[in-house]
Amino acid sequence: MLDGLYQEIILDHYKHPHGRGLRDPFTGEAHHVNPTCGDEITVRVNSSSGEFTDISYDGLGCSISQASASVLYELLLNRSAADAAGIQDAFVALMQGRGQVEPDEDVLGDGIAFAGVAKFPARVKCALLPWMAFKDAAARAGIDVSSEASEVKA
Amino acid sequence: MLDGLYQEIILDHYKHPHGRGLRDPFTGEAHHVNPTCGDEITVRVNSSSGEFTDISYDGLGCSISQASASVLYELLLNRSAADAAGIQDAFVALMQGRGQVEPDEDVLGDGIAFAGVAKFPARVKCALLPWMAFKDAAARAGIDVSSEASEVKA
Amino acid sequence: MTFDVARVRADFPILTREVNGHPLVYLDSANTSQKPVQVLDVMRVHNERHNGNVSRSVHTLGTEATSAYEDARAKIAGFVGAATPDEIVFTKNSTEAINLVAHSLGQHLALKPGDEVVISEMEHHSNIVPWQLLCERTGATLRWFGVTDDGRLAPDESLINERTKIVSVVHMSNVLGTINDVTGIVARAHEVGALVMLDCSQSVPHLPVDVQALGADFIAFTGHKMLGPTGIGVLWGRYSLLAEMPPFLAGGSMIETVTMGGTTYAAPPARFEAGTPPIAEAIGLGAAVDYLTALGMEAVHQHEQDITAYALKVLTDVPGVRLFGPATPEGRGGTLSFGVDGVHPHDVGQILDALGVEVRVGHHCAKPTCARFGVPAMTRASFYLYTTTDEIDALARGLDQVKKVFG
Amino acid sequence: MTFDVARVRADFPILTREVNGHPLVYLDSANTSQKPVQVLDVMRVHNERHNGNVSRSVHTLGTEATSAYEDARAKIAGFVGAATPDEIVFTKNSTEAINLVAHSLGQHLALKPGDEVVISEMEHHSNIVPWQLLCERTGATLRWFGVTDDGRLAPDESLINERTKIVSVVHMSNVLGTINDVTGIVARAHEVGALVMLDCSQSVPHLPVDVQALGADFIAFTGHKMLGPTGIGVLWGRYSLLAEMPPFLAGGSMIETVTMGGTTYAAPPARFEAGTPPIAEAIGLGAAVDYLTALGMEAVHQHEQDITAYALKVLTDVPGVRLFGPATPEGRGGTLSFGVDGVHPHDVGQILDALGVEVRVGHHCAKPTCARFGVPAMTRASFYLYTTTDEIDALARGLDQVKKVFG
Ligand SMILES: Cc1ncc(COP(=O)(O)O)c(C=O)c1O
Ligand SMILES: Cc1ncc(COP(=O)(O)O)c(C=O)c1O
Repeated sequence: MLDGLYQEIILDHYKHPHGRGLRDPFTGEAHHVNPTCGDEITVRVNSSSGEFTDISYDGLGCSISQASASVLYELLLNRSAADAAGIQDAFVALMQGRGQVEPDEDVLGDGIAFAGVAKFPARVKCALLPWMAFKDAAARAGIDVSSEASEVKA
Repeated sequence: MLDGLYQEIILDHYKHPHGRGLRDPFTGEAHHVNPTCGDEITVRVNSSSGEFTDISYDGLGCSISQASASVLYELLLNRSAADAAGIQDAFVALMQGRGQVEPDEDVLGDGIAFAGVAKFPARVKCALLPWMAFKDAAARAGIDVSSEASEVKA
Repeated sequence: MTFDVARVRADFPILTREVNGHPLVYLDSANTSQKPVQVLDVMRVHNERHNGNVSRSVHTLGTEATSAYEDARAKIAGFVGAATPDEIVFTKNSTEAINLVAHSLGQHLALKPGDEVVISEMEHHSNIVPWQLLCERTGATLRWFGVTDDGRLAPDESLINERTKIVSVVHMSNVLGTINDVTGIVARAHEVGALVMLDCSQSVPHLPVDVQALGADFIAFTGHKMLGPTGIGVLWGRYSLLAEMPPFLAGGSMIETVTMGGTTYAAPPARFEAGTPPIAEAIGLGAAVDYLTALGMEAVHQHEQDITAYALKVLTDVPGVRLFGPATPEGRGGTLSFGVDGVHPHDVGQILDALGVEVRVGHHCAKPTCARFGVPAMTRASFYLYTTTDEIDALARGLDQVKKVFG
Repeated sequence: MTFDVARVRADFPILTREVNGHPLVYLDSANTSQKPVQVLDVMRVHNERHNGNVSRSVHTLGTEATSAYEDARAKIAGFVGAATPDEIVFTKNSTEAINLVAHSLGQHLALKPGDEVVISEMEHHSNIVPWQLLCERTGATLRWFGVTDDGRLAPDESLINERTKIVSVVHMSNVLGTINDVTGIVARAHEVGALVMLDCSQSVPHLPVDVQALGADFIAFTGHKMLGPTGIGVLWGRYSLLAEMPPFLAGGSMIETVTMGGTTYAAPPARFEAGTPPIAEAIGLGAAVDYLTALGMEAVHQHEQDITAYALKVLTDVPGVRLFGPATPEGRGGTLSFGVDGVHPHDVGQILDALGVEVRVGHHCAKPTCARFGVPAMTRASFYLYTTTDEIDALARGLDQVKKVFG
């Protein structure tokens, strides 16, 4: 049953994270905590003309949250706000789908490996931690990637 | 089973209370409340040369508490502090005895009718209400009828 | 669909019991209700198969317990029409829920001398003393609605005014049975910018209650009066208000992060649920809500209205019985308080108990209500979904006996 | 007499369960314990035969419920050596008990700027945040004992001084397993006129605790960690102190008399038990205490010492495992926290759960303790009277698996 959770792709991202480490310059930053387990993450975004030209992060966390941050970096770097919002929405929908949502590889790339996480309610928060911090960091950079905004733009 | 509780003697004292009504002069007064049922009693004692020359009372309460006050008046009027303490002790012991204590009619007079009350835990407080107020009123008149005092004096 | 009281009664094991050699006639549900086997079974299965602490573990037992606990929250949210389950805070009883608001909202509003808190003369002590203490702490003034001779809130135009910050009144009186139409009070309070709490301890168990329709800002109710276990109560509050309020009880599970130097707090409802909550009890209350929902609260209420109409008629016919509260079933629930001429309620209750009829006697934790009617105590018969007209007849027979003993 | 763990296990229905296809290995008793059938049966019988509200009725059900509730109080008083049952206040959990003291004692002592409250760096959040809030309310200063590298309270001569008003420390740490010898702290506190509270949430379930021997003024503990139900906790306090303290939660049953203008309060313990208490839960806790007493707390403790010694040895032998807290069974209980090199506790816990081994991961509601050891989270295995050496072996095998997955 653990195979669904600890996919090879997830363990790879965990052991070899992409884009990890906080970098300058940045236009928005957010620090999020998972109160139940103590995991923390800081996400920074740098943006110019509505695109995320850099996304950097650092934190303490489990394989799921760390791999999720690495995948986020891969998926959202150099994307427009509207694209990012769409991907963010798809990832959140996947995580909150209790295992009933079929992920679209075209949208989510390596993120589809997280489909199994949705079956572990206690771990969904881990996977979402970097995404929630990213959304806040983007907002502080003046870019709205919340789903209402994306609906308007889409 | 109610016969044990509502003895003829108790109903008689309830319907025709002895010594009821607050009287002057008095040397000590106390007001007691039973917090669970709202019953209240005020007891006054008048004392001279260590004897209770009057005991008067008024209050709102059930048959048990009212009859108990009437019996108290009968038993303790014109008694010395030591005598009163002994009777008070005997009455309290009877009430707290869960129906296991054999009452002594020579000491308790009509008070023996309360033996049945001891089997109704919720009603023991009713029977004791006037006695506790009397003890406080006596204390305020400078007369100690608590059992420690009576032990010393006995 | 007619309400099948016999089928309902079969779910309550205690109703087969005898008391003092007579079949149990339980007329004290306003004090605490009995529990159906469906509630007891759910709790038992939880404790025997799924017990773990909530919100703290990734393990299977902890996850199962957390899901069951949160499912109960969602059920209760649905039962009272909350906007989201996050508006439901589990407490240990109504009393804690009211104290929580008195402390936390009192602090949030920074109450001070000159401010006013409004309650009424028909409140349970649990909706009086927390506000008296709040006023003591802050210097605010406590004011209250009076009660009319027929047991209704006495209108008072100027009572709620621009100084009023909090209004907290009972939705259904536990003594008089009165169901207060709170529309006017809520509207007036909101007009002057005051917040409204309703003590729904007696209404949520007995009638359909919808927080959106009520329009209040907070309501409190308690599990043991609505077929649930002891040890569990509920505060419902508007999320936007809860989100602004400081914590009350502090400790595990209500924090975001803790250092020795300072602490930040979790979002509601967690912010107000310090320590290990009454887990099995919340789950039991969820099962109670399922039970009530399956019967339908309209049907439950209608049954009680029928019983109340019958009881009002029967008791009015007993000579020497004086009823307190509304004399007809309109705007009242199935809680009837009365006096028997010349007999103290304690004695009434004792003789009824000897006949297996369980009523409450005393001040019902509402001394000011008793004082309003000039008595230190009352006898109260209160009904629920399992009450039958036969039981009302047994009460009437018991009262005849009372008058015989004290005649 | 040897401790018959197999016989004990037969009393716990949940221990026959499987988790993820493996027999349940429950190593999370410091979080919440499992409940023997004896406790569940007593509660069930109460709810099915004797349910009534306490202290409020003269009827038979109410009298039976009141007796059972008060008997439970007396049992618990006996269990911890209280001078009288009136020293036992029922709360909903340890957390409420500590908050009660922080509010009521804080008000009674009229804490002010310049006064100090002393806690430690190994406290559960429930013994940190209430004191932080008390200091915020009053301007008093919070100070604390540090923790040594081997998980003991760091001596600090000047910490308790003439400014100290309250000292509140944990008797047994829920993270490090340390059992604090509090003799010196109690003596020093009393010397300077300060009062002492002990958080006994982890000690009362696992070792003989006698309040007279401890010498403290207040202790708190919680039912669900000692074979009892959720929803019930205990505050023990010296009667003379309780009698002087103002109420905390206010409402029904804690009053002497109420008018709209003001209220007087009942004597302890009623003064501190506002509203309908967790009745069935108190009765269940009484049954838990009976169960523990029948086995003997010395025997329970000895069994756990044996298991702990075994587990310390086994875990020390697993490469890459780092233990936090005392390394030998002396002065520690059966709660072992550890880290696995390179693997986050969440992942450790998840893989163990897949093998049926239930451990807790995270900060254990003790973030400062984790911070002290430089980690955001730990994995914790905690034992109780039903734990076997086989279960320790299952844990060790699980850790091998963890290292395989993350190797
Ligand atoms: C040391 C310690 N103190 C306090 C608590 C709080 O207990 P509860 O959650 O039952 O209030 C716990 C357990 O969670 C604990 O381990
Ligand atoms: C109207 C009302 N408010 C508050 C309460 C308090 O409820 P609890 O004792 O469960 O806290 C009660 C019942 O006792 C009640 O009838």
